[in-house]
Amino acid sequence: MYDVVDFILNTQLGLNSPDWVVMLISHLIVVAILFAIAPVQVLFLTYYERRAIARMQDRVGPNRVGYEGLLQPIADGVKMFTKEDIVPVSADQRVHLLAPIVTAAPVMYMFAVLPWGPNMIAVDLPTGLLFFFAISSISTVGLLMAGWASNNKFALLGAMRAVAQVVSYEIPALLSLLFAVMLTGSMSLMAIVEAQSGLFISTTDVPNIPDLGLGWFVFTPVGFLAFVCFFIAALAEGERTPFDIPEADSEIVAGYMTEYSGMKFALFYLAQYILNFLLCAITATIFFGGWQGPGIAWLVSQSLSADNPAGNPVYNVLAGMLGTFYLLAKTYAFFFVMVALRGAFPRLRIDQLMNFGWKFLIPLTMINILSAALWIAITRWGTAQGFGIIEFAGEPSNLVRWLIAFAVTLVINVAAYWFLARLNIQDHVARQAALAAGGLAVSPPRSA
Amino acid sequence: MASTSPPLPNARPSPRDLLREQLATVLPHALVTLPDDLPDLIRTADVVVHADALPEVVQFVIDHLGYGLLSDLAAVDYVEHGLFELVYRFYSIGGGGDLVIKVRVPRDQPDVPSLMAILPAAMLHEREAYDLFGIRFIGHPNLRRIYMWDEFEGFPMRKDFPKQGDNYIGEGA
Amino acid sequence: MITTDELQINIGPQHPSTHGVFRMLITVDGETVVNLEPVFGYLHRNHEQLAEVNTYLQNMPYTDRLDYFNSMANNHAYALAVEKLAGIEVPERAEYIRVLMVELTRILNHAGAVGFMINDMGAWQTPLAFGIREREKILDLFELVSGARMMCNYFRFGGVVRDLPDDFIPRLKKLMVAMPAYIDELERLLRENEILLARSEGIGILPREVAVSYGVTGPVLRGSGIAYDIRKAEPYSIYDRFDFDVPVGSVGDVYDRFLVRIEEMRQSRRILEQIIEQLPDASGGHINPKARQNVRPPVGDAYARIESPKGELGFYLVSDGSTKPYRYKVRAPSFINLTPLGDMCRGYKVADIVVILGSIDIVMGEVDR
Amino acid sequence: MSNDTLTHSLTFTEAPAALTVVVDPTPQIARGSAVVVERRRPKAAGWSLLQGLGVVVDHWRKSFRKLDDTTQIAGTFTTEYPEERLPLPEAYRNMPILLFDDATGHELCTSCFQCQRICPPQVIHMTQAKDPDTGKPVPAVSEFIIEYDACMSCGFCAEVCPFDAIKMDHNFELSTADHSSLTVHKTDLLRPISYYQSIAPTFWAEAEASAYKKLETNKKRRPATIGIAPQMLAQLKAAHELRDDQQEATMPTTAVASAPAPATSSAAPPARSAALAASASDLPTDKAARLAAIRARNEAKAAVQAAPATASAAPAASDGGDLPTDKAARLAAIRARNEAKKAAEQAAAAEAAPTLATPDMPPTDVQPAASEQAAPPAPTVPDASLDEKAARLAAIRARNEAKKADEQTAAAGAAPTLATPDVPPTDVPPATSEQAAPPAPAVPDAPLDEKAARLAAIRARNAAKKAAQAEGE
Amino acid sequence: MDLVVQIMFGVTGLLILGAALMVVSVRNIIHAALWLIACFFGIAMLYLLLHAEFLAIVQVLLYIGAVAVLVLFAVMLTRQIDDPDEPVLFQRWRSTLLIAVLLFAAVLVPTIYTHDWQTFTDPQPTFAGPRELGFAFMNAYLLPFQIAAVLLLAALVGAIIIAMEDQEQRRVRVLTLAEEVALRREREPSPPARSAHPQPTSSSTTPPPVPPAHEQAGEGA
Repeated sequence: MYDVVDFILNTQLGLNSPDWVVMLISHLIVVAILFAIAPVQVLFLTYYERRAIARMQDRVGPNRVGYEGLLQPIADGVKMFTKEDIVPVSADQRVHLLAPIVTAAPVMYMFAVLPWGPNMIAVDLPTGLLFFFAISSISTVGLLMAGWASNNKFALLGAMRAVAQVVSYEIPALLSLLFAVMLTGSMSLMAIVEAQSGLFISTTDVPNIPDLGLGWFVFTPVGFLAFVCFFIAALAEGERTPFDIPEADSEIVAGYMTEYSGMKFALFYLAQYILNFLLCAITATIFFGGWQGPGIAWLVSQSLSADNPAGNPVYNVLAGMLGTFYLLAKTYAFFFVMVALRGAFPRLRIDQLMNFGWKFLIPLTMINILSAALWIAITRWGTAQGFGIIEFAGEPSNLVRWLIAFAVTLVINVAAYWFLARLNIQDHVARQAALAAGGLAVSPPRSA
Repeated sequence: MASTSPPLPNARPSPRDLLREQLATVLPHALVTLPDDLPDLIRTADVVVHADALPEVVQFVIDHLGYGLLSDLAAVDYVEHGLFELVYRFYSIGGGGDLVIKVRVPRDQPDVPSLMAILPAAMLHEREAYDLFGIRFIGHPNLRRIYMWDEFEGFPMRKDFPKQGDNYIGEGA
Repeated sequence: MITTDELQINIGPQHPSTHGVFRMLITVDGETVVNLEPVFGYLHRNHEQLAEVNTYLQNMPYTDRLDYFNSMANNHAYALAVEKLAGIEVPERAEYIRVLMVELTRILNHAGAVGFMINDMGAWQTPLAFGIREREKILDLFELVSGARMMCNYFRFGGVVRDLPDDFIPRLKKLMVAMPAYIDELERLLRENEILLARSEGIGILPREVAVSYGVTGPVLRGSGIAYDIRKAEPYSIYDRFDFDVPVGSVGDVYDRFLVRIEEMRQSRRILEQIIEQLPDASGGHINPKARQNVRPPVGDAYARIESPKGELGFYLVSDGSTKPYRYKVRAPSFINLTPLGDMCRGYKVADIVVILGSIDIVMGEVDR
Repeated sequence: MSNDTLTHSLTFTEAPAALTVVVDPTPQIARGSAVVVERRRPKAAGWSLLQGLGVVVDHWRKSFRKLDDTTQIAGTFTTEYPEERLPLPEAYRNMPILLFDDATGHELCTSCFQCQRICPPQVIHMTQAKDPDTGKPVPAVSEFIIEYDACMSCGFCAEVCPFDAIKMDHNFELSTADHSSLTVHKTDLLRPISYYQSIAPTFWAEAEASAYKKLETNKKRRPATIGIAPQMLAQLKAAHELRDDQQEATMPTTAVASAPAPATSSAAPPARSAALAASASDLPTDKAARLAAIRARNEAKAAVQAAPATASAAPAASDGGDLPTDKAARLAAIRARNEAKKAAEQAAAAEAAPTLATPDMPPTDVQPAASEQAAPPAPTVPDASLDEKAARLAAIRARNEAKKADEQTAAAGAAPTLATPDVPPTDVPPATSEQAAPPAPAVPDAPLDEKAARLAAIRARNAAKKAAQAEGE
Repeated sequence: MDLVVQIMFGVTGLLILGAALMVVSVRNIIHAALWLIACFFGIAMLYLLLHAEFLAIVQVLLYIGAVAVLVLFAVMLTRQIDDPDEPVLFQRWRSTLLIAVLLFAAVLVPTIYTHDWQTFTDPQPTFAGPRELGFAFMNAYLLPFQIAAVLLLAALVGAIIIAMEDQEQRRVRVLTLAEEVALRREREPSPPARSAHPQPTSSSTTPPPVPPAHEQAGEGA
């Protein structure tokens, strides 16, 4: 955006504006676009989910408001706005009011570091990935505030569950993303996306691979396992089925949202959907190349930039559009998976969720970090870095190194998955054997 | 659980006769002999036992006749004859017809020993009979109203309960 | 050191998963249920006393409203009771039609029960939607014969209201094609699902030894491993003419009840197949005995019971020789199956109790009467 | 054990021999066995989850086809209600309605109190009509109230009614903000027989003969205007005014308000029947039959065009506002037809179509004598006039024409196939021609001659259809 | 540019001070915890002003996302959250204040005197990036880092010990129905009075009424 604004203001119009004016204008434009479009299309996400899940259940879904019900989210919004705002008498009024704000505001910040296309990012923070999750952790405070301020047992229970769940699953989420930081050596989301050019093999590993924007991390065993782990953790963070325990309507009514109505409720709802959208987007960004895709590289090479002052700004716009399209397409595909999961599965119990997180997911992500380290060692390092094992048979080409790394990490990850799954299933098998044997479901009390 | 075993029930004497016969030998004091000149409505061919002996009889029925499924407990208010009749209906898991034990208690003092000590199945049945008929089950751990609210006065299924008007609603209403 | 307090929580009477206005007063220690007391009566309408001021026939539509999922089964039990009391014979074809309707009812009830149970586990409506889809097809058939989808009021003493319309059997045959596909798909979706296993295995166990003493019947009892099915144990109507198996569980937990229900749908379909095969023509007698509007049974009492989809549904009638029952008592399976609820939930988590309740499959119309 | 009264303790070791009869409590199962359900384990970790996901996604994929095939389990089965409606089965019961005879307006109810007695929630209330002169009760009802708000739609009233006077309506869109409007009085309960016939043709066909017979007996016991549907009374009055000034003849407002509900539901059958008649008439190769059919169709079309849109949209309402003379004409026509039928039966005509025979249908071979026989009952209608006679004449003439065509068809030895590809057999209600009748003549301000012409057209069409059917057979 | 930074610093400082004051002065301890979060947030902003983005983000992630949430969590579980009878300041607050001020001064005064107030150096952008922090932890500050780690471990162990229930006092967890039946089966393998029954599957093994939900450990043995 900076380049384009600079081009228009200084080159085309010849205003000779100072640097900071260009920066301010470009930032303002980006922020305006983000805040105008992002919530609206997140609003559309609710419609998307309802239609998709209806289709999965042989229904039609909302199709009355507007063409095929496209205006349904607007109608919902109007309904929310016009609803009475009820605050329980015994609620803590100020905290009750603040809670939805504290929940919803941070998720909007998360858009700041999301790369939409080549050079299309509001702020390319060097610590973007960390920022993303740090900011999202503020939302949990909002949930706690909501649960506590409502002065309702269900709300408090829901808030407790939400916080316990989000805090627990932040660990596997961050651990599974660590591999990308290790592989790219940067926490900037832009750098992570740019590292995923190539064709099934990232150009960072094998530089002479043709760049079709398909060198996604998910094609490596490390990336794939991390993707699976991260997506599961993201489901828990976004409170999606089968981890929608904090708002398990069949148990605790609506969790921390029980005592909210009207626009405050809508804010929670909006925050949740924005978070879900962003989690899908970050999944797409880190594992599926974000805006990377066929054609981007060529468009970028034709476009105007500091390196290529002869480029045509039209290509900037085209590259941006295509990149945004790729990102959104991937994001919506992941959201579809989320919806399908919601359609298919019951939810876990809170203790089962914790067991799964701590006993299965975290060990798995830890092993994955080991795999990632091995990957780097095998593909990049040599005797110079003190890791000469790979060079025992001379100077292997990058491709051979990549293949070896692929095989090694594949074996490690599959073994890890198999081992951990087996551990968990053994538990299950023992339980079932006990059940079948005599009906004594659980071991007798410990003290007896 | 083979499919080949023949159906049992029809070959045997009816459960009612069996029970009467057995009770006559084992628990003769439990049986009530009804006079012959009872009005039609309360004349019955089923086994009627003394309220006091009910737990014994039920224990016997469960242990020695195999009728362990307490299916139903119906209270009937024979207001003109001044008595409540409790119809305990047992079934055998082995199949076959019902085994009915009837207990008759005077309307003015409807006390019956609870079966909760023997069969947890009696819990809701007895609470229901208490709530709607006011039959007191001695020994029931939680004999409270089940359908009507706790402040309700009177027992709505009794025949002499007013069918109209709202003055029977307790203070809580 | 750190001590925890017990907390009392009301689940219900207005709660998404209490299947109506039902309240469970639970005492929890942390998330573990220490005690649970069911509280009823929010839907009580003194059905039994209402019946005492109505004639025998007038009570028929009220039985629809007991377990509004299975109005046909309720009709059947009541008709059987009155027929037993008054000594009324039922023509052959009417018997077949009755059994046909009740078995359809069983399928639709179990489709709904399984769906609602999975819903209570937190599935977002999908198994339920699939069940409701099949249920709709069956309800269409009910509407075709009786004129109403849920409150069928189809049975009469000594027969049914009217004969099957011409397009009933073809439509039923179509449905018979869809049914196994539906059941297979449901199994594919859920039977081995690890989340479902985690939520249902070993949860809410009602051990075999004590199941009978709690007086439970129906799928709950069979899930505990006791093959007690009134259709087999004391065959009524014409159930002794059909081949079908009685599915039983081995452990008695929620999962077993779920499996038993699924298998019962298959067995009901088997019965339906046999009915279609054997259905006699209309020559066996007039199936709508209009003349029996004013039944006046002799003095006496009668109890008739059927294997309703939820368990043993019985009607105890005492006649004083008039056109109105002197005493009318419903032995409601939903109600009696709640007897062990408190004990079954003890020791499990709060999230489990809604599942256990769902696995019992209650309808408040029947519980509160 | 808590009861202290228990004094006797059991010692079973001394039990007599009889006690060995212990029932074996293992469940006995005949014709089948107890099967223990299999508790499966997942084959591999996560595999069953993917399988479940596959089921759901498969449904999503298949949901883009719209289905109503009940053998399928995947697809969109949704009927989008206000626009699309499921066909209601004949047996469908919603709220009770009362029937009256289309032609004369006589109510079928005789106030026998059967329904009031059987009604479980006791929402039916009626008052028996009294002869104003003698004060004696007559077999008619002066007021009839059903509390729709408390009615439980059990259908007992319709079931017990010995006169087929009370039937269950199919209209289920009863929601209203006005609670008091759900206490429905006789005027609003009354529907013409033709309406019920349109919603439940076979049911009515079963009941028709006895119902008309009983109605005839009852009519004799009713004095003058008692037991005539109020909307018909209003019509009669309106007809008198009309005769004075035809231009100002408008539909009585009461009648409009009386029966608005069934309008939409009964609007369909006539159009459909016309189409059916048309399509059926396309089949025969015989030119005469086709000509007659085309002519009839054209006439019918003209009649429909003549009808104002509003009136044709609300046939039931306009039924109420029917012109008496027209009624009379129709009545005459019906009478004539009935007579003709009798005659036909006596004649034992070979061409009568037995498979589709319903009491409504004029037999294919109407003897010329039959129409003459039809004349005598006509004078019983009080308001018979010249116009009406003309109409009747036209009707008879049209029918005769059609009959000729029919005879020609028969002579030609039509193809005996039953195949009518355009018309599924179940879709052809036997009484379509009758259904077609009410809306067309219902136009209030159409001149009488036009009425007559239209009536003739309808008759012609019916006859043409008959011919087509006869030929089909 | 400097002016903007100064203004922002002032605002942030006010926020931090105000929030800190509220933490110690509000009655409702939940509110106190929420003010604490505001205070943490202000400190994160200070880091940002110093171009220490990484530190700022870590501050948010750890102090707000984890520490403060845990504090809130713990506080919410306590029984008395808002007691109007309790005075905000306890009785010897003057002496306490004095000690606090003295301690604060003991830290602040030497800092003020040793600091070179004349030079304002714009910190490098990589002043506290992840790489620098990592090197610092692993080189210069290795010992403090390790000590802190051991301290945290000790805290962890302590928390587990506190959370563990006393073995003697511990309530046996509630028995489920199945466990209860199994236990009963163990205790009385074959009921003697009912040995006449051939089938173990019979309904004759009806249990005594349901025992109380809680069984003490002593009873269980």
